Amino acid sequence: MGAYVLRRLAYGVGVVLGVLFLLFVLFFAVTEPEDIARKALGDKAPPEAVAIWLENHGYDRPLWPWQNFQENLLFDHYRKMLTFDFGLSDADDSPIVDRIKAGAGPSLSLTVPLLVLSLLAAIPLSLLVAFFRETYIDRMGVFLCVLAMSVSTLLYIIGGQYIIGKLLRWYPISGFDADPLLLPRFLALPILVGILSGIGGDVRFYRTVFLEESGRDFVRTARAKGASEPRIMTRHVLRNALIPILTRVVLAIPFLFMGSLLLEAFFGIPGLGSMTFDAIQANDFATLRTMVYVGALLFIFGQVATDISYGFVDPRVRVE
Amino acid sequence: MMGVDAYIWSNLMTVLLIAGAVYAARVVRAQRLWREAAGELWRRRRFAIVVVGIYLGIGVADSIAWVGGVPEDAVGVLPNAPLSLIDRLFLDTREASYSAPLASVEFYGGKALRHPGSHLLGTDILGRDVLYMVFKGARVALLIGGLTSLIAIPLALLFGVSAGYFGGRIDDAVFFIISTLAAIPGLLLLIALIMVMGRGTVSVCIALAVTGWVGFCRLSRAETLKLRELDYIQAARALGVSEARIILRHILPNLAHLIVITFVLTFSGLVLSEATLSWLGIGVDGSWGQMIDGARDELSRSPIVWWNIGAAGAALFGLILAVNAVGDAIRDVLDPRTLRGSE
Amino acid sequence: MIEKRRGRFVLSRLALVLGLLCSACSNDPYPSASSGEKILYSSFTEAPRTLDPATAYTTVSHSVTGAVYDTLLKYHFLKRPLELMPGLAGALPAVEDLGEGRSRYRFVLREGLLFANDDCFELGEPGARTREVVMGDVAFQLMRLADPKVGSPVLEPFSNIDGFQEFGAALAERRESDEAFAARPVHEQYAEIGGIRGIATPTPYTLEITLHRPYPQIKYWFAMEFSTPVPWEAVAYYDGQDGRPRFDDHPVGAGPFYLAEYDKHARYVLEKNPNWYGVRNPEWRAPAAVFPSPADEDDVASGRAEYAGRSLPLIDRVIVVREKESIPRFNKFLQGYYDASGIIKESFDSVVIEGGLSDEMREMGMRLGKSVSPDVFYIGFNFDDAVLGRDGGDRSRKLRQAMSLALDVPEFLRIFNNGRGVVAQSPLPPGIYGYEPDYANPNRRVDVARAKELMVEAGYPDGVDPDTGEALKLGFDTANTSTAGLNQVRFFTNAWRELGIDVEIRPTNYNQFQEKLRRGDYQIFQFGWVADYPDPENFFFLLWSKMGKSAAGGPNATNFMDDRFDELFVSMKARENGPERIAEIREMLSILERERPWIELFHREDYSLYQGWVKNVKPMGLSIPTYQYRDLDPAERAALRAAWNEPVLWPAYSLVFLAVLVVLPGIRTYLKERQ
Amino acid sequence: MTTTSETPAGFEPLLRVSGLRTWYAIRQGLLRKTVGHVQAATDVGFEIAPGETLALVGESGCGKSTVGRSILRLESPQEGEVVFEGKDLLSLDEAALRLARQRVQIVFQDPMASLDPRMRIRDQIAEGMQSFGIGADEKERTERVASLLARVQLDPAAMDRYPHEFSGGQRQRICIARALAVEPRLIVCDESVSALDVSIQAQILNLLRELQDELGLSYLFITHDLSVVKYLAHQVAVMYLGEIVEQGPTDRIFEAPAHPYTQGLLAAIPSIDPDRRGGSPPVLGDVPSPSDPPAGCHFHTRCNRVMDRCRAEAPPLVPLEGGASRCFLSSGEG
Amino acid sequence: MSALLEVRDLRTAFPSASGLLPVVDGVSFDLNRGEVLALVGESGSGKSMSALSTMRLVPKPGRVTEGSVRLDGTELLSLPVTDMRKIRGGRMSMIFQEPMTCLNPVVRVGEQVIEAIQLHEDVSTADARERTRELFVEVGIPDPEARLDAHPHQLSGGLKQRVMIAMALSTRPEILIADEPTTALDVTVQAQILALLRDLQRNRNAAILLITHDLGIVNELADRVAVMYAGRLVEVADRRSLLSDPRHPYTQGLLRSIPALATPGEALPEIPGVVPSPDQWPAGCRFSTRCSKRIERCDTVFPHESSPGEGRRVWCHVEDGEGA
Repeated sequence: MGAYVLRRLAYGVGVVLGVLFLLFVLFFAVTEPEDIARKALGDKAPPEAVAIWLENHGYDRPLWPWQNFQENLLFDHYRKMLTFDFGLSDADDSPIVDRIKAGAGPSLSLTVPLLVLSLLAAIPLSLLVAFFRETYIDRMGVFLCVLAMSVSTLLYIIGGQYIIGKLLRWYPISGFDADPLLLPRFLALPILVGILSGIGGDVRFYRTVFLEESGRDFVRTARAKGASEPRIMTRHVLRNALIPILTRVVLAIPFLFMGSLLLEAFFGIPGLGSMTFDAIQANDFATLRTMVYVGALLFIFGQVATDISYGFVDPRVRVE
Repeated sequence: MMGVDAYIWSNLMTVLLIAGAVYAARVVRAQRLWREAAGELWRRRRFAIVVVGIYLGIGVADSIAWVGGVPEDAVGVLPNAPLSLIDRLFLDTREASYSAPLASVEFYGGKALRHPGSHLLGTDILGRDVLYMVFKGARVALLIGGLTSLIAIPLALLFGVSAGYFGGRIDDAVFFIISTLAAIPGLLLLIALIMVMGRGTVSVCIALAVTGWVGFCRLSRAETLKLRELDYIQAARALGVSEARIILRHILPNLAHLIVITFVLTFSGLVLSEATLSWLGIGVDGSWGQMIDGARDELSRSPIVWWNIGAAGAALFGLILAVNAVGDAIRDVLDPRTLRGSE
Repeated sequence: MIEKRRGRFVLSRLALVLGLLCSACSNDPYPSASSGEKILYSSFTEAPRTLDPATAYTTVSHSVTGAVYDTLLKYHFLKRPLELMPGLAGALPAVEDLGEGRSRYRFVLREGLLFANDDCFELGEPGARTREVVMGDVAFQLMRLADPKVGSPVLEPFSNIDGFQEFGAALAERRESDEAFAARPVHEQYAEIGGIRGIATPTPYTLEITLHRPYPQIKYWFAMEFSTPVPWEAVAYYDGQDGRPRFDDHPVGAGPFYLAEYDKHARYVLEKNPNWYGVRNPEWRAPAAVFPSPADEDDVASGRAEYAGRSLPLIDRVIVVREKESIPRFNKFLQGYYDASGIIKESFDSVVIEGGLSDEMREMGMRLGKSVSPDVFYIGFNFDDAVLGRDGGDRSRKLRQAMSLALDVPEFLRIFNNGRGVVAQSPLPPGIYGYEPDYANPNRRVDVARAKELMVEAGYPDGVDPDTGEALKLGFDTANTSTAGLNQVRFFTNAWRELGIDVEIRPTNYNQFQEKLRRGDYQIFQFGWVADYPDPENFFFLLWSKMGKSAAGGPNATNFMDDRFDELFVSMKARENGPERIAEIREMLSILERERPWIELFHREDYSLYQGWVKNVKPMGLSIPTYQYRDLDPAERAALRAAWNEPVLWPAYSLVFLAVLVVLPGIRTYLKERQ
Repeated sequence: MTTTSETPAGFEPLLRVSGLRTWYAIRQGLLRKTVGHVQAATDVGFEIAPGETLALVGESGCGKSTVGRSILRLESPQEGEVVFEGKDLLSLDEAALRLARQRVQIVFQDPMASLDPRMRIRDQIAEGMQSFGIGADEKERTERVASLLARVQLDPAAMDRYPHEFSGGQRQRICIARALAVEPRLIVCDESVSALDVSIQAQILNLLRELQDELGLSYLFITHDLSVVKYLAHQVAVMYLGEIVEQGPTDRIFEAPAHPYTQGLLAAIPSIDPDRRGGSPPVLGDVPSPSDPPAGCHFHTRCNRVMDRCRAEAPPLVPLEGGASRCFLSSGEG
Repeated sequence: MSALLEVRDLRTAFPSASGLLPVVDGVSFDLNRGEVLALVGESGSGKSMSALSTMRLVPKPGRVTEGSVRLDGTELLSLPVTDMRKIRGGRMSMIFQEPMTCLNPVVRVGEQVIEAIQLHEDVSTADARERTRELFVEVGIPDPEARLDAHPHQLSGGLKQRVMIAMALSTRPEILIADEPTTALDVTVQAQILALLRDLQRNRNAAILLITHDLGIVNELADRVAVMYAGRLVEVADRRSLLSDPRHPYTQGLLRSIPALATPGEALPEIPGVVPSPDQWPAGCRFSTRCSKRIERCDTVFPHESSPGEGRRVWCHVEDGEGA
């Protein structure tokens, strides 16, 4: 088990290095740091200020090790990213780490309940639909799923804000406050919208998984034992369906991360997604690069964690 | 695009695509398995197929353009501008919004954002006919889904199949590339690529292809790994069939159903992602996503301006729903389990 | 049995979630406990880049720095056009002509002013929470402006101060050569270099500024935070080390408010500064610390006159929340959660009818504020371009004139700006010296027929380029790639299409656009300029050849070069307002009329909505916050908010009902089937 | 190894396998170090004369299929020789191997998995001909396909159908036709009749026998079902955990099995003689893992005649009359 | 005395494009207490579906369309679902062909047996576990204490089948339905399992409905045999008389085509043709398309049941004629 975890981690590290190289090519080799400086400092900034800015941000060095082995951006990029020294934002010179720290809380307060509630909504619904397979509930459920999947997330957000926020006045249209009394009311609408926009795909996927699992021989065995249908669904089918569910949930982690980009930006939640959105708007490459990196790290970590947790969920996965 | 000759490229591409479609139709007709699947599909989802067909028809009609044949007194139309079939349908001498068959109000003459007036679906903030814009958007949507797939699928197949079939170093390399690309959250990668490549239809398609490539490559690799171990591949090797021929004649045809299913299902995903990109200001010109993004602010006008966003949203929704419905049916129809027969 | 327990567990979970949702069912974004304090709620869109008064140069930054830092001079709150009056200085500066274009300005500071309480003052004197403001703090800030490391964007105007540039150069040189020096706190470095030659503080309360060339506009800069007193302690203390914030994010000033809370990406809170002289010494009746007397009828009509003579500030706290999207912002304003809002164009029709408020808004007690901002939006031609620029001579001139005549700006404003805005005839907006309301630019009206004639004269009949036999092809570069932005550009290209010119829109991202500007690889572009101070010089310099983009990397992106214009500009710049200045301005405008480096589009007109409970709103145009003049009625606010925000709950009930309706028959059929 | 009585002395066997070893590495740890092997086949050797059938018998996991695939180099054996018509197949390069494969064909167990579900059967049968240049043109090949189908007792008109339109037995006939299409000398039948019903199995067995008589084919008949062996095979080799434990002429194996495992295997077949039923199971326990076979004689954990020596020492292959046995008892040393 | 399980005229069908396709088409048999009845047939004969139909476990969308299944006089097909659940795994239990897929792979095997016990009896987990351990001993699982906590993939096929048997016996059922219990196992293991089943049946005096295609297994285990072909019974007899004196041409063919019985050197007697699929079932005798003794009537009329001897039933025109 130990060796397996180690190997999995080692591969994860390899992927991280690969991601970093890709980022380097995208953000350094292809873009001009001077443009970023100009954008950050404004048109009125004198050339000296630009030069100082470039120096402060470390963009005044050559790109590749063969140009200058001691001082080059490639090694620097790797060194800084791997030590989580993300440097300063290109847009406002604030340390990116501080913003990540400040943004993680709001982001998590949105994405974690969103993930959990999505699962809590999607899994029982899909169990229900799978349980009523071949009845009109099933057919209607699938049709509603396809319907729900065919609507753009944008429309969900716009519609949610307009109908629930403006017309019905249930929740604030947007905003955020970490105060535990106020937090639920700010999060209610984005979470509702988030669940709604994802539930179609989720239910359809889980339904397929459950149907597949409920066609297996051991389900017939359980039935022959005299287990009731709900018990079969929850104890036997659900437990075996955990692997595809787990995989999807992990895949959903970066999706949450970017899904929250839309939600956070639209609903004014000052989280990581919002931060990414700001970075896009402000051409803040340093922050964007960091966010991509952090997103990738989260994903890789999640993947490694899933692979390892497979061993707990599924005894068949031989964790040598 | 290529400056002056953009419309020629578009024509060429359309002709090529139509030729490709005709060829595909012939292949389907020639092979009984495919023919039966197509028949079954038509039986199950007649309505959805017709809807997709209408969108396709609009897209094609908007892709074939030529210069000339414009009345001398047409306002606001450059004499040498290439106009597509759709443009010509909406061309009228009385106004520049080309929305003549359905409108009598002048371009900037009346108030913008009027509904319904003499425009069937009203006008937008520039006084353009919304129906016309919806029609124009069909081509963009098809282009996003189609062009992206045309870029992504062959590449994914090339990498995925060779990784799965030959294994070893090739597989390791491809798998590493896949893992690396997959590790980056898709939307962020998209944004980064577009920010670096610059805005534009082609670069959006390429960025979408790069991000969409991963899943498809992974899928074809996994499926090839499975197929490669099957007895009939072993039998073909025992029969002295060359590796290239095994891939072409045995692996690819058995991936075909996956290609079709994935193509149809990713198509809708791509069109929806473009809407998101439009909101971020890096979408494709003239897309429904841009229409929605541009019109979303109009919702707070009073009286509410709903037809603009409604039309774009409905057009998008109609296409995606139809494609999803067809995709669902295709998945059932092409299920290889039906070919496994009764044992 | 196990199943039942599980079922109960799930049910209780469900009830918990539902309960949470219901308890959260309120759209009030603020904590409910609202004391009798006067709190103003406002919003901002983009995070401020910096709060350092030496570099802050955006409206959002100024909304904080303007409240936290006070300046030697202030603008009169009610008088229009804007008029300077004494602020921290007891009087307007005395000017002394030293000959050879040199002049000396003498400012006198009030005595007994204090900075806001802050930890940083420990550095100067252990245990101190504040200290007195002296002119040395202004001098220190002026030296910071000159410091290349600070990177102030306003070096150019202050370079008129004798020895300003030399100080910066000496500083940079010394730092380069002496590492020990570079490591010392900046105020010690400045002292070591010996300060700026043209700045002297003969007493702690006097400041003498010597200009080595005429620049009467310098006084305006003393009404801006660039020249505010800054305590060296704050700069030294807030260095971003050991958990201390950076000075960028922690302003310490002598203004009416202090920054009590600051999360630049989410919200900030301004609190009344007890150390401000208006609060501490109301008996001074200092002009900038009491509410001014009414200046026009509107001040009387709107009740502002009643406030005359009251001590400032009138409110206790300002809470400003980030709101990126305009729709939610406006909707929350309509729900009463913001006290003021700009009117987004989409809601304009419902809010403003024929220049006044709609009945609905009036019923809600809203008020409307209007002001023309000192700015200009324009389309520019690149004079380095072969087709459009100076090399094309008369032909290009006619082409530019034709293109100028084709644009219907009122229509543009109607479509994109709800008709808000003043059609620009020249670069000068209303309220700026030299603006003449009657002036009509002959090449700035809409005259498509004349434009077509000019096209023929220019050698492009019907827009056809004789060289190619096809429509003349031009390119319009824009970095605003939003849908709305592209629509606006499309408006222009459609208009030019009437002339037969095929203008291609080239959307680029900001970087590519900058790159294009630097390379000179562009033909037509669109820009806007917002004035720093109310003087024509601040507009004309945008066309001064010394500011040329290709020549000097300056803001003159047209690369316009006209010797007579330059000559007039230099002379006009140095002159005090008067008939000669007007004459020079008129001649400059006539050159622009003919040469058309710009197609002037419009000057923005800001309409703002205010809740009925907000008093004393009179926008000043320049980004000068006026929180200290604002007043409000919290009780009225609380009552109206409650009335406006009753949630509509019946759809929730009907949804639940519907769900039951759908699921029940399904369960029934299933159970039947099982039997 | 040994020549059979049917084969005239001095006649070169069609296939001679000797010392064949095919092990799969088990990799573990951070650096994917090889920590052990699945010992699928160890030191396997046998001969097949022209026109003869050798049955390779054993329970699942004994390595019999690996041996079959190794002969065609569908697996990569580490050691040994597979001499077919005088050439060592294991040392051939790709091109030569391709040519050699024309003479050796394989028929698999699962008739569905061994046919491409998306190819008409005419194309599948013609594919091998095409790759070996049999048949001048399309038409000739089609004719040949038709005659092959007729030969395996299928309607030639069915050649345009797809595999899923046939029953299991018919699919197996198609597989045989496909193998026959390239005119092989040896067909490896890898559990070719195990998945079929008794009545169908009989048909296929008869077909295989007829083909052998007619075309002089040799079979390597891999199976776990001893009753089939008796009907078809001339020679039998019994495998247990990667090793051949006994080998000999079919009659001798059935009448006088020498190895305890062979004895147990025979006794375990349920009899259909109504007068003979019951009796205790002849071999107890399960087959040990091939990645960790027991020391000494691999069979000692389940053998009812186990001796101390068996646990420590691996018995050699002892020649017997017309064959060999890997047991101390056979050498009379017990 | 009436039979423990009476199946009468059972019909099970699956919907298809061309309407309901029967897979079991009018099957009747009795299973007496303490008796082993073998249901024999090739694949597609409907023997497994018949067994599943008695337990009401026909996979969707198939369903029992007609007939009656009585357990001790209680009609099972119309029993409420909750009552039927008590019978499944209680009075009747079942073991299947593929022990590797029939056990839930993520649940420890002991737990699965304990679940079966607790579903029917209100016993504590500790008691159920103890009983499971005893059952494991009884079915011959070595080291039962450790095996209780094993996951299915850690057990060999033979052990898994033993666990399945333990699970099926855990509630002391009156009827055990064994659907091809040894098909997936090796010969040596098959012999062990057959011996085990035989011992258990003797010790517990349970009735077994054995589904198999292998006449050897029939001989090893069964008391009576019912031969099925294409959804119908063709012959029912006691073991000895069926094996030594088969009456129906299909049974005869089946016996003859066993290679072990063949004379070496001679062609194996085969049944020509293939089992017809349900949509191609002939109107008359189902076997008529492959029968060597076919007469004209066979094509159109399905033969009646005839009783050529005590406890024997044959459905064949030719046999009927001969017997008459």
